[in-house]
Amino acid sequence: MKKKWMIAMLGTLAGIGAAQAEDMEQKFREMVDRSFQSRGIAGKERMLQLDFQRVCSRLDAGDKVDFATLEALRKIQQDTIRWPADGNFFGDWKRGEAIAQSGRGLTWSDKPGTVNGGGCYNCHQLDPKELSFGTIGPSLTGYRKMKGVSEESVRYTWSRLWNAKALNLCTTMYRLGDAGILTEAQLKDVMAYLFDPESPVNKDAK
Amino acid sequence: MAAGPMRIRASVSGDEINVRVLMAHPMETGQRKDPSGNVIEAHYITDVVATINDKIVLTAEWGPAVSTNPYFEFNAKGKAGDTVKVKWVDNKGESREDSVQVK
Amino acid sequence: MDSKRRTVLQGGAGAGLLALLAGVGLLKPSEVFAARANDAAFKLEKLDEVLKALGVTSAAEGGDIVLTAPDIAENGAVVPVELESKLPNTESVMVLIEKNPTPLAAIFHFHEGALPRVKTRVKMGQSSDVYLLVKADGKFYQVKKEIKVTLGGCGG
Amino acid sequence: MKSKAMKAAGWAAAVGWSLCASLALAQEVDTTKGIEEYRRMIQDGNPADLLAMEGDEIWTTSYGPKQQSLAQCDLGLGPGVVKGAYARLPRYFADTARVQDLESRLMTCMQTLQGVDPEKIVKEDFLKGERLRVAKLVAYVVTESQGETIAVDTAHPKMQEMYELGRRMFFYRAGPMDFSCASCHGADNQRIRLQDLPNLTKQKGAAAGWGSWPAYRVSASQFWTMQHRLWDCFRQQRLAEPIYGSDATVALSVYMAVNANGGEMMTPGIKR
Repeated sequence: MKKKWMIAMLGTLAGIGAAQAEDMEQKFREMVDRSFQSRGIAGKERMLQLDFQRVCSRLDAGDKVDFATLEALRKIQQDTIRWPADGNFFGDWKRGEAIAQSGRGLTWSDKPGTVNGGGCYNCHQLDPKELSFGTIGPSLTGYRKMKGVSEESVRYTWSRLWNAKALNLCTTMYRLGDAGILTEAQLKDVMAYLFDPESPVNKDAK
Repeated sequence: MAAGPMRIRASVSGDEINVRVLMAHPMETGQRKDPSGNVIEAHYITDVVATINDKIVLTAEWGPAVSTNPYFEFNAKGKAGDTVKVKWVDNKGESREDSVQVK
Repeated sequence: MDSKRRTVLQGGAGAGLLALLAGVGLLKPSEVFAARANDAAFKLEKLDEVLKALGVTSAAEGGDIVLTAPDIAENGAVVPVELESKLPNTESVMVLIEKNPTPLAAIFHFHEGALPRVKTRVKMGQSSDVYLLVKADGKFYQVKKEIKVTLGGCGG
Repeated sequence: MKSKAMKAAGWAAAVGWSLCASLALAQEVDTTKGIEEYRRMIQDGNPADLLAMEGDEIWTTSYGPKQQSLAQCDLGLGPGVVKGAYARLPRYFADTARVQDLESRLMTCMQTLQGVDPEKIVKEDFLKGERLRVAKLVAYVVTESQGETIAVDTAHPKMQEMYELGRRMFFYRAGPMDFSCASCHGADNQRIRLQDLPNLTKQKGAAAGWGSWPAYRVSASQFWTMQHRLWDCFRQQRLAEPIYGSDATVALSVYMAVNANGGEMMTPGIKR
C-alpha cells in the first residue's frame, strides 16, 4: 500500500514541470534557512552547501548526475592535497591511536579550542583487540600488510586522509586535512598508527 | 532526573506474587562532575523496604552503584488482593512510599 | 493506574527521618536503627576489606546459587543482574563489583514470605569480576562472573 | 588505597561522561551475541514508564495562565483521544494549516488551551522547564500507541510536500564533515562503533528506527523525544542547531514515519 503511494507520488513528481521543481527547491532552501540557528562553535553558515556537497546529495538521493560534472568536481578536490612540509609522513603511533579513538570536536557542545579527534573507530576496525568499531568504512586491520609500504602506498594513504573526496567525490569519508579536522602533525600520527609495525593495527593482526 | 514517582507492578501466579518496582531517582555517586567541572553531590537511595499486607518481606541496602532510576524485581508468597508497599529512603533523608494491590 | 499512593515525604536527616520511618509503619521499633546496617562496608574501596566488614571469613564456592548477567554490557551505567539462591534458609544476597571505586553495590535481605531471588541493575566503571555472595544458615557462599563493559557510539 | 582521581575515572565511564572512552576487550568474547543478550535483559522496567506516569497526570491537570488541562487537546483523532494517536503522526492539522509532529502539536495545545507561549519552549533546552513537561507528555502519549501499527496518512498535498522536503533534508550534505542523515542511515548493516544504524530509506529500517523512538537512553539516564533524537543527530553531523519543532525536523519525521508505515510502534524504546 505504501509502495503504491510512493509510485503515485513519484509519478506526480515526474509529471510536474521544471517551474514546479524550481518552486520545491526554493521551498526547501527557505525551510533550511528558517529551521536552523547558530549554537556555540556550530554557526548557521554550516548549512550552506559546497558545490560537491550539493551534487553528492543529489546523487545519494537517487538523481542522475553526469560523469563530467562529478569528474570536474573531483579534480578540484584533488588540487587541495598538500604533502607534509618536511617530507616526513610519519609521527608517533601511540598518539595516532588516541586520535583514532577520539571522536571529539566541531560540535556545538565542543568548546572553542577543543583538540579534534579523527573518529576513526566510529567507522573502521583498526586494532583487532578493540571490539567497539564501526562498519561504515572498510576494516583497516593489518593495514601495513594490506597496502604495503611503497612510496606509492604511503602517498595514497596520505592523500586519502587529507581529502578522500579527491579519489571518490561522494565517499562518506570526511576531509581530515582539507577541512582542518586534524592538523598535519596529527595526520602523521595517524599515518604511523596505520603503518608502524609496532602499532596494534599491524602487530596484533593475524 | 530528580527523585519522583515510583511504579509498582504486582502480578500473581499460583501462590506466589511477582513484584516489579521502578523508582525515579538520580542515584548520583558523588564522584561525577558536571560539564563545568563541579562535583555533583552524592544522592542515592540507601534503604528499601517492601511489605505485603504490612508485613516486611524484603529489605535492601544500596550503594551508589545501583543504576539511576533503579529497577528491581522480587517474588514472595502471596495472593490476589494483597497490598504491596514499597518505601525507599535516600542519603539526603528524602523518602517515598507507594503501594499497589496485587491483581 | 498501578500506584495507589504517590507522595514524596520530605524528611529531615537523623532522628527525624527514623521517626518518620517508624511513623508510617514500615519499620518495627526494633528495626528503626537498622537502616543500612552495613553502612561502613559500602564505603570501603577494597574487596577484601568489604568482605571483612561484612563478617565473611570464608565463603564456599558455587553451591546452589546463580548469578545471571550478560557477558558483555553495552553500557556500564546499566548492567542487569539476577541473583538467585536455592539454599535453604537464605538470609541475604550481596552484589560486589571488584573494580568499582567501592565494590559493595547492594544487599538484599529476605524475610519470611520472600523467595530468595531478585533482579536489579548496577553500574560498572569498567570490565570486572562481579560476585554474588549468599548468606544461608549463617554461612557464606559465592559465585563470580566476569562482565565486560564497553562504551560505544563515540560522541553519544 | 586508590587515589581520588582513579575513583573519579572509574565512575566516569560508568556514568557516561567519557562517551568516547572505549575499552579494548578480549577477542574471544562473542560481541554480537553478548550485546543481544544485554539488550534483551534491559527491556524490563523501562524508566520511560515513570515519565509516562507523570505525563498522564500533567495531561489531566489544570495549568498555565488559562488554568486548563490538556484533556481537550486534539492530536488528530479528535479532542482528548490519545490512544493510537502517535502511530498516526505527523499529520496535517486544519486548525493550524500545518503538518505537525507530536511535539509541535503539543505546543499548539499548550498555547490554545493553557496559554503557554510556544516561543518560550522553543528557546529552552531539552529536559528543562516547559520542554521537560512536553517530554513527559510525549512519554505518556507514545506509550498509548505501544503495539499499534504505524499508519501515517499521506493523502493531504501538504503531507506529500513535507515528505519531499524531508527526503531532501535527509540527503542534504553540509558542514565540515560533509555529512547528511544518509551518511549513517542510508544503507543496510552499518554501525557506528557498536551501535546499529537502521537504514531509514527502507521500510524495515525506518520501522525499526521510527518505531523505537522516543526512548530512554541508559547512557544518559534520560528520556529523549524524537525532536531530541534529531537534534543530537545534527549535533553529531557537525551542522548548525535545528530549532525545536521547526519545519525541517517535522519534514524529516514525515519522511521517516511514512517510510515506516506498516511497522509496529514499540514506544517508548530503551537504548544503550
